[in-house]
Amino acid sequence: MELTLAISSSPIIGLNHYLVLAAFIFVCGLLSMMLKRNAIGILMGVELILNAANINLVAFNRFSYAYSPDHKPMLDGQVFAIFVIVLAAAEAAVALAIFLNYYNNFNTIDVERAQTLKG
Amino acid sequence: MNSIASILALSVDAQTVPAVLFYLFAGISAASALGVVLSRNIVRTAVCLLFTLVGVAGLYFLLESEFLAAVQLVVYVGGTLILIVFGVMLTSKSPFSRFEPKAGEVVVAIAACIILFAALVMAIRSADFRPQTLDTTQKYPVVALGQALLGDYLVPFELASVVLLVVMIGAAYLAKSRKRDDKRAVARGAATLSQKARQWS
Amino acid sequence: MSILNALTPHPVLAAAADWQKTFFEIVSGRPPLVWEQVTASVALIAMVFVPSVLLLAMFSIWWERKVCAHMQSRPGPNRVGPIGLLQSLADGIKLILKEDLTPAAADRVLFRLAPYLSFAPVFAAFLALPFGPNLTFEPKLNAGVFWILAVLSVEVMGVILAGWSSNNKWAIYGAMREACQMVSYEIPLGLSIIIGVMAAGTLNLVELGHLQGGGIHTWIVFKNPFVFCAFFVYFIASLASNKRAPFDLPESESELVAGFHTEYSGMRFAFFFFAEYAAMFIVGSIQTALFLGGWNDPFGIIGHYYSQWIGDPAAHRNSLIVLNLIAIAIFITKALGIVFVQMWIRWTLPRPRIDQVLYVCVKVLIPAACVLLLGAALWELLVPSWHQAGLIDNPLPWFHYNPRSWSDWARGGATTSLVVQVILALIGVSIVSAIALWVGYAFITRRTVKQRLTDPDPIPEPA
Amino acid sequence: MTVAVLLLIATLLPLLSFAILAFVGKRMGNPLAGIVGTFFISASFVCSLAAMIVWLSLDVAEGRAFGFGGQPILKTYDWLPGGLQIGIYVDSLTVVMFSMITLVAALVHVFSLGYMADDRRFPRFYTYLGLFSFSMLALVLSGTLLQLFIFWELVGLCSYLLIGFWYEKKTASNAAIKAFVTNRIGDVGFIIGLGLLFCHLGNATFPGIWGSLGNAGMAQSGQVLILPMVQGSAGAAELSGSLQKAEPQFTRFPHVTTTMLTLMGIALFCGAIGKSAQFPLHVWLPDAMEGPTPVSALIHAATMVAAGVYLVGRIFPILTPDAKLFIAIIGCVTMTIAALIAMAQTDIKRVLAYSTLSQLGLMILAMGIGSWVGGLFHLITHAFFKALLFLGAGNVIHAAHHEQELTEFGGLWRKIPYTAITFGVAVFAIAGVGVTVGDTMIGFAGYFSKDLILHHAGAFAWLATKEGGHTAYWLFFWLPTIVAYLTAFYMTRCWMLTFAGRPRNQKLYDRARETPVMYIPLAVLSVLSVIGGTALGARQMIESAAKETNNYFDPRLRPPAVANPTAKVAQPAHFAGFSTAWQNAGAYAHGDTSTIASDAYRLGERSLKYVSFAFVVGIGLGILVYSKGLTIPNALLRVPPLRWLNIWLYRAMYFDEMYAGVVVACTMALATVAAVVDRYVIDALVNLSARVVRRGAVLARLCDQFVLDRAVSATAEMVQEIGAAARAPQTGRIRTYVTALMVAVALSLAGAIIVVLSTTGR
Repeated sequence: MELTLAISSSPIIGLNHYLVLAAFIFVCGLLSMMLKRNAIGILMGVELILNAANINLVAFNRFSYAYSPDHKPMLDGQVFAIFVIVLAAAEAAVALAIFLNYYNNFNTIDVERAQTLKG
Repeated sequence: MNSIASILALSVDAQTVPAVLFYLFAGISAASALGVVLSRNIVRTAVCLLFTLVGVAGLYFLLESEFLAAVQLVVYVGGTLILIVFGVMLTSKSPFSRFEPKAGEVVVAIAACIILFAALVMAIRSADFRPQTLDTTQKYPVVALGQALLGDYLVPFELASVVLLVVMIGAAYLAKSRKRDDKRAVARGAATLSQKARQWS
Repeated sequence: MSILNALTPHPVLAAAADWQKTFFEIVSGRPPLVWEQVTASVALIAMVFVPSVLLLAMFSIWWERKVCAHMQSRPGPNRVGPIGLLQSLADGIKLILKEDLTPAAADRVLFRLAPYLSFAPVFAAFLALPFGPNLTFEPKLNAGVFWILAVLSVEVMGVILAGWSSNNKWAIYGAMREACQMVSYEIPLGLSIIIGVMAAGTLNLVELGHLQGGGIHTWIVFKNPFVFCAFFVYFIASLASNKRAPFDLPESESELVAGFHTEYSGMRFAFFFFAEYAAMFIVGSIQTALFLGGWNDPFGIIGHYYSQWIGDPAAHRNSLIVLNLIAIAIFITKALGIVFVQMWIRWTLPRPRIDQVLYVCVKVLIPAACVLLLGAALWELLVPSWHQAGLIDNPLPWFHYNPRSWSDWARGGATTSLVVQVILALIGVSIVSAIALWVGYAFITRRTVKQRLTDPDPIPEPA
Repeated sequence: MTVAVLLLIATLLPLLSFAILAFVGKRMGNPLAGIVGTFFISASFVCSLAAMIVWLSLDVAEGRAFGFGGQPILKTYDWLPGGLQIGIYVDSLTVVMFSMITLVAALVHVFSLGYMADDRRFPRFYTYLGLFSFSMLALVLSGTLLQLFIFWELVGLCSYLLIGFWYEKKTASNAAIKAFVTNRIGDVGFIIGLGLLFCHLGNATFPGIWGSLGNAGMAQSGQVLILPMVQGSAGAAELSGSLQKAEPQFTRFPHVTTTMLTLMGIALFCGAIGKSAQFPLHVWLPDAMEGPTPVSALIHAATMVAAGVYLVGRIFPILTPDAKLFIAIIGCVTMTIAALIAMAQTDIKRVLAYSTLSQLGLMILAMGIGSWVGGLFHLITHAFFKALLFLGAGNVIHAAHHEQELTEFGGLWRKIPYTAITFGVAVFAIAGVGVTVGDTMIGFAGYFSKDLILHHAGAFAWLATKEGGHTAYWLFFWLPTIVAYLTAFYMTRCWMLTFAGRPRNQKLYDRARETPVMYIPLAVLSVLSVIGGTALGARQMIESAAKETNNYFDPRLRPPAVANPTAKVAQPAHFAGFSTAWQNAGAYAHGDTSTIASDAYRLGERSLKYVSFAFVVGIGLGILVYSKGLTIPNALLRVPPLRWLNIWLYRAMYFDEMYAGVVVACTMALATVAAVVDRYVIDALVNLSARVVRRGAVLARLCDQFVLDRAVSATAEMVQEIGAAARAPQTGRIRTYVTALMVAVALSLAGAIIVVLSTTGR
């Protein structure tokens, strides 16, 4: 009973809940990108941002609950999320390869040192 | 999740269990996302990221997309995250390496992010998305997802596979290109390896 | 799907829920409150589910020691309990009582977290295992096979963290080996599962079980030659992803002391141990559920009676409960059979180098799995089966057709696949029976405990 | 559909063999690579045979009384946007061609195991053979003309590679280049034809083409190309009048004129001229004999060169009578000159090459005079006995250690008896040995197909002259008749000089021997050469294919000319005979027995008596002249006119020299003129402009120094200053950039939301 009381103010979880959560994760990802000096930390920030976007996609897909004229469920949001996940994996692989090269050249993973191209 | 709900709470009314589960998973992912930001040890950051990803997978479950949840776990946790941890292990100079940002940067970044978050929340609250009423009796079968992927989205699907192939080759090439450097670089690499070993021991 | 909808509510679970409510009413004289129900359910899980998994794991540990002892011509554990059955329990008690050491240089938080991270996913995987037609915790899990695979892939994080946080050279090498081995072997593992799923036409484990209810020739492993080969690819890849010998590089004693759990002792070490054996059971269960007919017996008896009784579950509640119990026994027996083969291989084959392990994956298993996938896809496309007959999407034996009737298969336009399935089933049966005969021969000629099966004559027991 | 799948598999198997051999062939070595190649092509043959059996059984299933073949199968897929399609078209002709090609290819593969056994590049040979077999089969399976063209070029490539297989030999590589270049000349015509077809139809499938333009053959002749050439401008006025009257009858595309159709047909036929080595592009085929003999048998006798005939067969319905007349003339000329040249050649392979040319000319002539069935039937039978002849020649050459001159042979039948017998069978087949007793025809394969063509030719000539045409149309009957005599003679000469008589080169004779792997294919082929005319049902299937092709004509467009051949548009008298004769003959071939056509056909039968004894005369004369080796002919050739004739024919009528003289000299002259123009006109202009520019440059320099340089310096300084200012925030730190970006996004988003909220008043 206590449990239900604690959450009784909004018993129905709607779209907005997911969107706010996604916004929060998005902001966290941004913060990681801005504050981490470790290149891999930045990569993790990017992953967080992608996850936030994915939550949005899936939530919108779920709550719009559209059906095509021939009564098939429209799963565009989920499909997009799958593509995002797949491409995120690809991105991580390339990024890590770049980081390894970077580490071999600079002997560090600190992105602050990657300034040799600055104007 | 209905059957789990039936085991867990048997006759609790229909909305409460999803709400509890939502707050559980949302709490896990939000807290560990914050952990990603705050943690200074890169490996702990990765662990926090793991929990975020698992929490998001739980949220996918709540959103009736189990397949996506499984994909999230397999690809993200089983693949991407392991790659990241692998990268961490290969690149950190000491086991618990940390680089600190400057205080000014921290202030600016946090301020920007608070503004951004506030703006986003305001936007979400003021927007009217008109969500449909949920039809929880209906579930999306995986079949429909497969048909969508190999039907309407066939071209992006194939393109994604091509991208993956290119990435595989490209990443292998990038990671291997070191071998064609001069011997000095190889010697330096060996030196760093031995240094690393000394530091760890 | 229509059948699956008819299957809920599960008679067994409903009975359990009724029983829980009645118990409450007897004890407190009123219907239970929400928190009381939640607590009771959690308690049920904690007291029945967790111990049963632990029991399985402990039994497997004991069994492994017995098997290895027999293969090395020694008796194995035989002091604690009858034929040493309680040995694992005794070891467990010992481990609990041991001091919980944390190395000074370790990352304490991660060091403590790692065993749980390794152990918890295994439990989650049990969620989807189809023990019986009505005995699945989440029967409507549409991506059941995939779900188990996904959850198991989280387990590896625990291993990696254990290796990393120990701050020990052996441990980190073990962890890195585990990482690259796991990432590589998940590809053939997933591909071979996809081959099976493609032949079956569903990812739902319960539906998979019903699909294979028509006797041994409807088991998916015999569906076509490609699935038959994929079965073996899956088995090899599952050995590697479970870090079982000969792919136990992450914990190879002779090189890395104990690999990633070098620094662990006491209960935390036990957690890794339990996780490994539970995971062995899980991969064996996937193989059982996906390839080897799940809970069904080779003659299709269970499927037949289930299809008759489920029409009126209330009238046949007790029969259904008995049937489910038999099903659970069959399922666990099959899974343990696979586990036995894993053990057998562990104590037979030597361990390769890490580059050889990766060579096997990248240059042998993945191409083989790709070719098999292509072949299976072409098979689905070219060979007429029930799918293409235009009758029902994925017809279930006994429900939609009689799997023993030639005319039903012919009506479905699937005579070709029937012939292929019967031939493959005969091949499979003859392989298994050859092994069984070999072992039987050994028993008859008294090559029981102390002799190798291939010895020319039984070595006389010393008086 | 089963047939299509089987044929597809049959097509892809050689490709698989090619792929395997291309990658690991070298590692397999000799003879494993050959065995692999042979295995795949044999599998392909089995598939083709199965397809044929299924095809025939389909026919039974459809309840037709042994009409040879099911319904034609057409499957197309969109390949590129813009209507480009690829696809397969299967009818009885396709099925027959598949069986023939795969059988001959398989036998050649087997034969090569022996013939090429000592070769260094043995695996590569099989690689090329695999590629060739694939291309040839795909060509036959093609559903559209564009696709056919693609594989057409691919077989050309294989031909090039295989002619030049022994590229160390200068003659071989030259011959390869010659073949390739000569084919390109023909292909230019093909491409032009394709372009014309695309302009009007898009890339249509064969049935699409037939349905749209299929009644081109019903146009009245003499309206276009040939008429102005013969009649001069007098016919032009009449021409324009008749064109307008005639157009709407036979095409639903008003913008496709008869002229266009004729041009299109002739242009497409140019491809066949190149590939089937017709006059005037015939010169490459004799030189192509520099390639290995199995290649000559497979590519340059049985299959690839016949692709031209196949092409004409496929585009046949859209050919106008004028185009057909052109085709007939080309075929006739080729046939005659090749037969004449063949009599004087002394290289065994060259004799066979010219014989091939002659037979191809005969097929082309048959197509030109409307004997669709006859031409394609002769293609099949000719493939059997010509492959047999070439493989036999290969055996002789192999036995003689690569000696090819007939003058060096003699008496070889004692050493290589199987080859001698099978070669003899082939000689009988190509000479058309056979008799007609009542309604029963007994004979070798060539007898049936030649008989069919000559029968048709006789009927055709009779009809053409009866309708008031020129008596020159009788040449279309008489020339093939004469060539039939010549063929029998020179083939007998070839056999006699090789196998009979006394050995002329004792050393060569002593070393000669033969091996089973090489004469077993000969035995198979000789059986086919004997029974190929009747027992295999090839003719019936081709007849059925003719009906199937005919069925694709749009029935609405079918003019009344077929039913009533006397109704015709006013036209010049000289050409009246040709078109009507063709139509009537065509009508008979398509099963119309009620009209004047059948009378003509019966009359054509009468003409056959002139040719019935060609083989007796030819072979008898051959045996007589060459019975004592070279003694009698050498005596004969001492007579001056005969000697000159012999030299003229031996040098292949000086075609090569003529081309060298005319074409090369013209090119050189043109080049000289161009060089002169270049040196004295263009160079002068260039120098002049250079001088002008130099004068102008002085002015420009002044302007440059005092105006532009200043401006440029000022700009550069400005840019430098701006750059210095802009450089400051470019820290090179990625995080700074991210932060800056995000601050901007946050501020602008917040601003936007505040603005929106304040304006909407919420």
